[in-house]
Amino acid sequence: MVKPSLKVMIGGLELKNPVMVASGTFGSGEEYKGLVDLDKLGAIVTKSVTLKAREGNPPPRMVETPSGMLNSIGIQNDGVDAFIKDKMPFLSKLRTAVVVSIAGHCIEDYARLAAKLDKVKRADAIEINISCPNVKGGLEFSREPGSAADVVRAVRKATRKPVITKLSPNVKDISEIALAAQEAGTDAVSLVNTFTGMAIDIDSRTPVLGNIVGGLSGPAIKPIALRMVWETARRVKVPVIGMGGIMDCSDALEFIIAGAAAVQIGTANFVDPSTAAGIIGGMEKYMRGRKINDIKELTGCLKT
Amino acid sequence: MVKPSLKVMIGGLELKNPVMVASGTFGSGEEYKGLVDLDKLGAIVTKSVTLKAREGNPPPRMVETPSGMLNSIGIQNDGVDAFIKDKMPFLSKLRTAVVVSIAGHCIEDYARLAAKLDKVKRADAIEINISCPNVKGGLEFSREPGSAADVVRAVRKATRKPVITKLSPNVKDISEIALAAQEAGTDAVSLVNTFTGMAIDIDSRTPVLGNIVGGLSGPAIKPIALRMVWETARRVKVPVIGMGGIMDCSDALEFIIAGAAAVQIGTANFVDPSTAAGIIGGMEKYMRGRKINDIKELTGCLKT
Amino acid sequence: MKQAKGKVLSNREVKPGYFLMSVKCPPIAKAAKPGQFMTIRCGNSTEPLLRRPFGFHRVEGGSFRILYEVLGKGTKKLSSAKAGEILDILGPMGKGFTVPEGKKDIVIIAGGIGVAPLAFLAEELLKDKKKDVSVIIGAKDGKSLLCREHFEGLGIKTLVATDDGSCGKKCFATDLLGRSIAGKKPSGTVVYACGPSPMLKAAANAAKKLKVEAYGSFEEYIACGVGACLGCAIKTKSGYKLICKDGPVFKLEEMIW
Amino acid sequence: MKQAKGKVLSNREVKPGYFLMSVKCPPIAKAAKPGQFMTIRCGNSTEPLLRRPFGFHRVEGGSFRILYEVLGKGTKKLSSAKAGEILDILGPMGKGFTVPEGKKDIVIIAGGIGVAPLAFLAEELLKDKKKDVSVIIGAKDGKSLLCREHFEGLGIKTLVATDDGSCGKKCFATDLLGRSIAGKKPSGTVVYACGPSPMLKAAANAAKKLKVEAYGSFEEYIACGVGACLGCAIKTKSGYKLICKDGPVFKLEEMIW
Ligand SMILES: Cc1cc2nc3c(=O)[nH]c(=O)nc-3n(C[C@H](O)[C@H](O)[C@H](O)COP(=O)(O)OP(=O)(O)OC[C@H]3O[C@@H](n4cnc5c(N)ncnc54)[C@H](O)[C@@H]3O)c2cc1C
Ligand SMILES: Cc1cc2nc3c(=O)[nH]c(=O)nc-3n(C[C@H](O)[C@H](O)[C@H](O)COP(=O)(O)OP(=O)(O)OC[C@H]3O[C@@H](n4cnc5c(N)ncnc54)[C@H](O)[C@@H]3O)c2cc1C
Ligand SMILES: Cc1cc2nc3c(=O)[nH]c(=O)nc-3n(C[C@H](O)[C@H](O)[C@H](O)COP(=O)(O)O)c2cc1C
Ligand SMILES: Cc1cc2nc3c(=O)[nH]c(=O)nc-3n(C[C@H](O)[C@H](O)[C@H](O)COP(=O)(O)O)c2cc1C
Ligand code: FES
Ligand code: FES
Repeated sequence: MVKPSLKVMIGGLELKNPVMVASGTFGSGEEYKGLVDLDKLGAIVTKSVTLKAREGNPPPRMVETPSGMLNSIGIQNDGVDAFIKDKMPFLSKLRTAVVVSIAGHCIEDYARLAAKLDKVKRADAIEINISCPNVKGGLEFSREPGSAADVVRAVRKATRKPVITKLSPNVKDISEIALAAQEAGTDAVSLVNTFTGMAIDIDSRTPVLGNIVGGLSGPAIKPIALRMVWETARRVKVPVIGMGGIMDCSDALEFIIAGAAAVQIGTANFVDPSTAAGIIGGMEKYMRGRKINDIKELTGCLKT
Repeated sequence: MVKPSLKVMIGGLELKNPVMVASGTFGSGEEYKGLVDLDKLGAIVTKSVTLKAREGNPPPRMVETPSGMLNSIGIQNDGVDAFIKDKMPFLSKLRTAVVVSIAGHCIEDYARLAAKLDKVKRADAIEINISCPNVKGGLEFSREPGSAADVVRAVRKATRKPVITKLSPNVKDISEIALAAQEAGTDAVSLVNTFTGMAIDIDSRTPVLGNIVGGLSGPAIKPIALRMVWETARRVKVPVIGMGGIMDCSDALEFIIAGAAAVQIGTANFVDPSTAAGIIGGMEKYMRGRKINDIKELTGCLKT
Repeated sequence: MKQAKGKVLSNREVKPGYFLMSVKCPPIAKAAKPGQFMTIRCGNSTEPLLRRPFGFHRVEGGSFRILYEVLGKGTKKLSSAKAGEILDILGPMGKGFTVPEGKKDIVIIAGGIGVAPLAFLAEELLKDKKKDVSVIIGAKDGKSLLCREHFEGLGIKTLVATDDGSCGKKCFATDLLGRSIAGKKPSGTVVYACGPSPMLKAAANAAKKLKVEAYGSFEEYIACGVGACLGCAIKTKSGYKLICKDGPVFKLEEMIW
Repeated sequence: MKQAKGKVLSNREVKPGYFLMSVKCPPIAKAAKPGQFMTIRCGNSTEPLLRRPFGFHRVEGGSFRILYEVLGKGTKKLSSAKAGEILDILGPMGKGFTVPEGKKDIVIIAGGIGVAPLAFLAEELLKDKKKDVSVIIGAKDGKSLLCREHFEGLGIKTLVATDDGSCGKKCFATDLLGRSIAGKKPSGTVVYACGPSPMLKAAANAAKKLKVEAYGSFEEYIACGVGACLGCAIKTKSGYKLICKDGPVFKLEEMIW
């Protein structure tokens, strides 16, 4: 039997397989050098960068919850210029797609970030993290179709690179935001970012996280994330990249069958850095066992 | 030391302690007779009833997920008249508050349900389950402040009994819906109902649940539910009843410290029917250990 | 029904992937009837979250045994329980098997782990000397065939069917029903079956053709086990029924497949 | 740093609530330096989800030992691991203890389970015959005092402090620092501390007063352990630092409490 094809297209970007590692969970790739064969990955999405350096939120920044974890890192990063100077040289040598995640506090920020990265050869695509509070207004850009579309339009104007818009699940109807992003010109949508949650220490009666609230990720959220991917994939034409609690190949296939063209692995990288590699192998095995030659046949094949 | 007081008021309804069992997870109480000392509970919220009998959704109706479960029961019930005739006699003999949960498909339904229950002596309060699709329009009443308020207003007009409005977490800002319910005259809000989720069988490539999607409950959702209770309690004046993944006393206290006046126990009843009793005992112990005489001192005492 | 602590007396692998656990738990053991079940909390974390249902395999005084297949996280956890460990048990639940008036000849059909509750049923039926009990056991292969010696030790005529023919006949257990009831009066015969859903369906068809009354024990995910959550519904000709309250045993001709 | 399978050689309770586990895992054991740590996946379900961090307590050839306190679900699961079991281990991580130039006198202060990584440190330091190593161990009470015999067996002068005075002095370990360095030159002395956060703070204050250089090993929740998630940040005078990459050992005077 021929080797099944795992290739997928995300906008103009070809991935050798649909298994990407998610922003914020894989640093800039270099941290996992030696532990993970980086060239085997479908893509690396780097930790979100902002225009200026950010020191991040006060600790504690993480706490484990039942089958999940809360984090409130606060997009700690050295700023986009330092990123391009310090991190891109390593990333540029990889034989895997490099997706750079950007985050801002106003539309201008996003536009300038995209313009800077547009000139960076091996920034193969840009993922827009719109789950950031808008300094003008307070609410996250991701919460309303209008503000989400504004960000996408600004980025779209600033770059010709494939643009992926990453959606927040803290909304009434995520597929509406996805549609707005599609109309504003995104090449793909990725979902979900983390759910806002909290934990309280009953002895001190204080929040466990220094930032009070944090983002919930991990297997706990998988059923909700999967439903959101299914709802979104039925409504949009652009490729959907699914994530949220994927721990193994079976989880990844659920997202693909629900309609995802590709998946991202987040929290599972912490649990076992070999997760992504295991999923890629598992997908091939699943396809061989069922005589499926092309992973694209699986996307959205859910029988309802 | 004096025995700490666990009494709380929900609208005009006094509960001997703040630990209620949640709608849909405790039938009409009788199912747990002999297993649980029902008179010890703060209140029993009965399975949602509708005007007419409903046969419920096709099986499978449940599946376990990481630290949670999905259900798609579909509000199977024999209709409100049968409920009053068959279930209320047993409930009426209990020395615990009986909260009857109602669900409808149009505003009219809710008003008529409330009017019928208004005449039932031991229906001590009414909980409005607004997480049902509106036949006119499709979207759940709980998803928009306007439609939620419409339901509350109709129920408020139809009864003088304490009214609790139960909110869905599948919204952008749950505290906004709570505010709308408060303005429409609810005596309290309870949150959260389940998160819509799904699971897929990768062998058959079909949804695991007969209804495709179901509601996620259990410890997996606790961090999100807790955050929503905290956000809501800071904005509304009416008492907030917190729930979502409470498994033990420590979980229950987190909700109370976050701002809940009372809590409801749902999925945990399945895991261990003695959960509610254990929580009541645990609360007393916690209060004694810290010389807190009244549980009301704990509500919303989170230091941020 | 009671919630009680049970003490593990022993727990060992009897066939690859199949465990037999003996538990001392008088309040529940003493009340158990064949076909009823219990739920056990497997571990005390949130994974697995829900209790797991098991049939009573054998009951002696204040103890019972469960025979179980290690399938997923719950049964895996259970398989590591050591003698002396305390389990949280809820039961007995459900209605169990009832023997209709005037039935003398009884045929028990077991598929795979479905044999578990049928051993208890057979033992109870044998107490009535007027009854004639025979058994058909089906399994994937000889290695995973369960309880044959047990039934034979009780003096019960036992037929065996395996998928690969490595033991007994190479066919499905239900294919042997005709042979098993040959010479018996259909109206005086009743069939009890437990096994995977396709086997129950085949049993229903075979029983219908042979005109014998037949009952089967069904499975669905169980949450509350007490009829409160309505999660374990199964479709029958008279609407949805609850596995945990109305079942797990149903008349096969009542079911919608 | 490597991800490797380790084989449990032994795992037993050495004091109530404290376990000592010996693991064979050459790729990680051979690379380990005192003060570094590893993360272990405790079980393979989603509860607990994240790996748990442990220091190297002793290292011999291709094996290491961890000394751990059973606190919650991860350590509880670990405590049930039997000899022969295979663990998924990632390490060694972090920077560990460094001995500054010109320091001859070394005082090790351990609080509770904080003693775990200090035993390895002491053994390594003793290899340099010119160094003078002394130890102060603090514990809740005599029953939970760890490693005293081990340090004394190495010929190290060991002072003991317990909260209840049931063993050694009734005081905090850090209260004995003055006594321990009496007669030593502050500029030639270095202190290494590991224990609960209040103890590290007390050590920082004591060392400052006595004008000796001091290092401590810190804790935070660990997710990735490789510097990728930025979750293990801790506040220092030069901004946030990562426990897993920049630490877990930091100069005490650098910390913001
Ligand atoms: C009334 C009743 C009596 C039972 N008696 C016995 C018995 O005596 N011995 C025995 O070995 N088993 C018995 N079972 C089945 C047993 O409960 C399941 O095998 C067990 O719950 C699996 O748990 P797990 O955590 O190991 O597997 P999981 O990780 O939960 O699942 C493993 C696989 O089994 C499937 N599965 C799990 N539970 C069920 C279920 N309730 N119905 C259908 N499919 C399921 C899942 O879909 C999955 O494919 C009984 C079930 C019922 C409803
Ligand atoms: C670098 C490093 C080295 C360590 N070395 C050792 C060692 O050698 N021996 C040893 O026994 N322990 C060591 N620890 C601590 C150990 O990792 C925790 O005790 C363990 O993770 C607890 O896991 P659990 O699942 O049993 O407890 P949990 O259920 O996770 O928690 C139990 C309690 O411990 C607290 N807690 C858990 N983990 C941490 C943490 N990382 N930081 C602060 N508080 C925490 C929780 O808040 C909770 O109150 C080390 C920690 C770090 C960061
Ligand atoms: C520690 C941590 C940091 C994260 N940082 C970012 C980030 O900088 N930008 C972003 O878009 N998403 C970030 N995420 C979200 C993940 O990329 C992913 O959307 C989310 O965790 C859900 O997937 P998972 O359940 O597989 O982890 C972060 C998640 C975690 C756990
Ligand atoms: C099986 C099941 C059935 C439920 N049925 C109802 C219902 O009829 N009406 C309602 O308002 N909520 C219903 N719920 C939601 C619960 O009352 C509760 O809001 C939710 O499960 C979250 O709490 P938990 O995590 O403690 O279970 C149901 C939940 C479950 C698990
Ligand atoms: S399992 Fe709850 S009704 Fe049957
Ligand atoms: S644990 Fe991830 S950066 Fe330290």
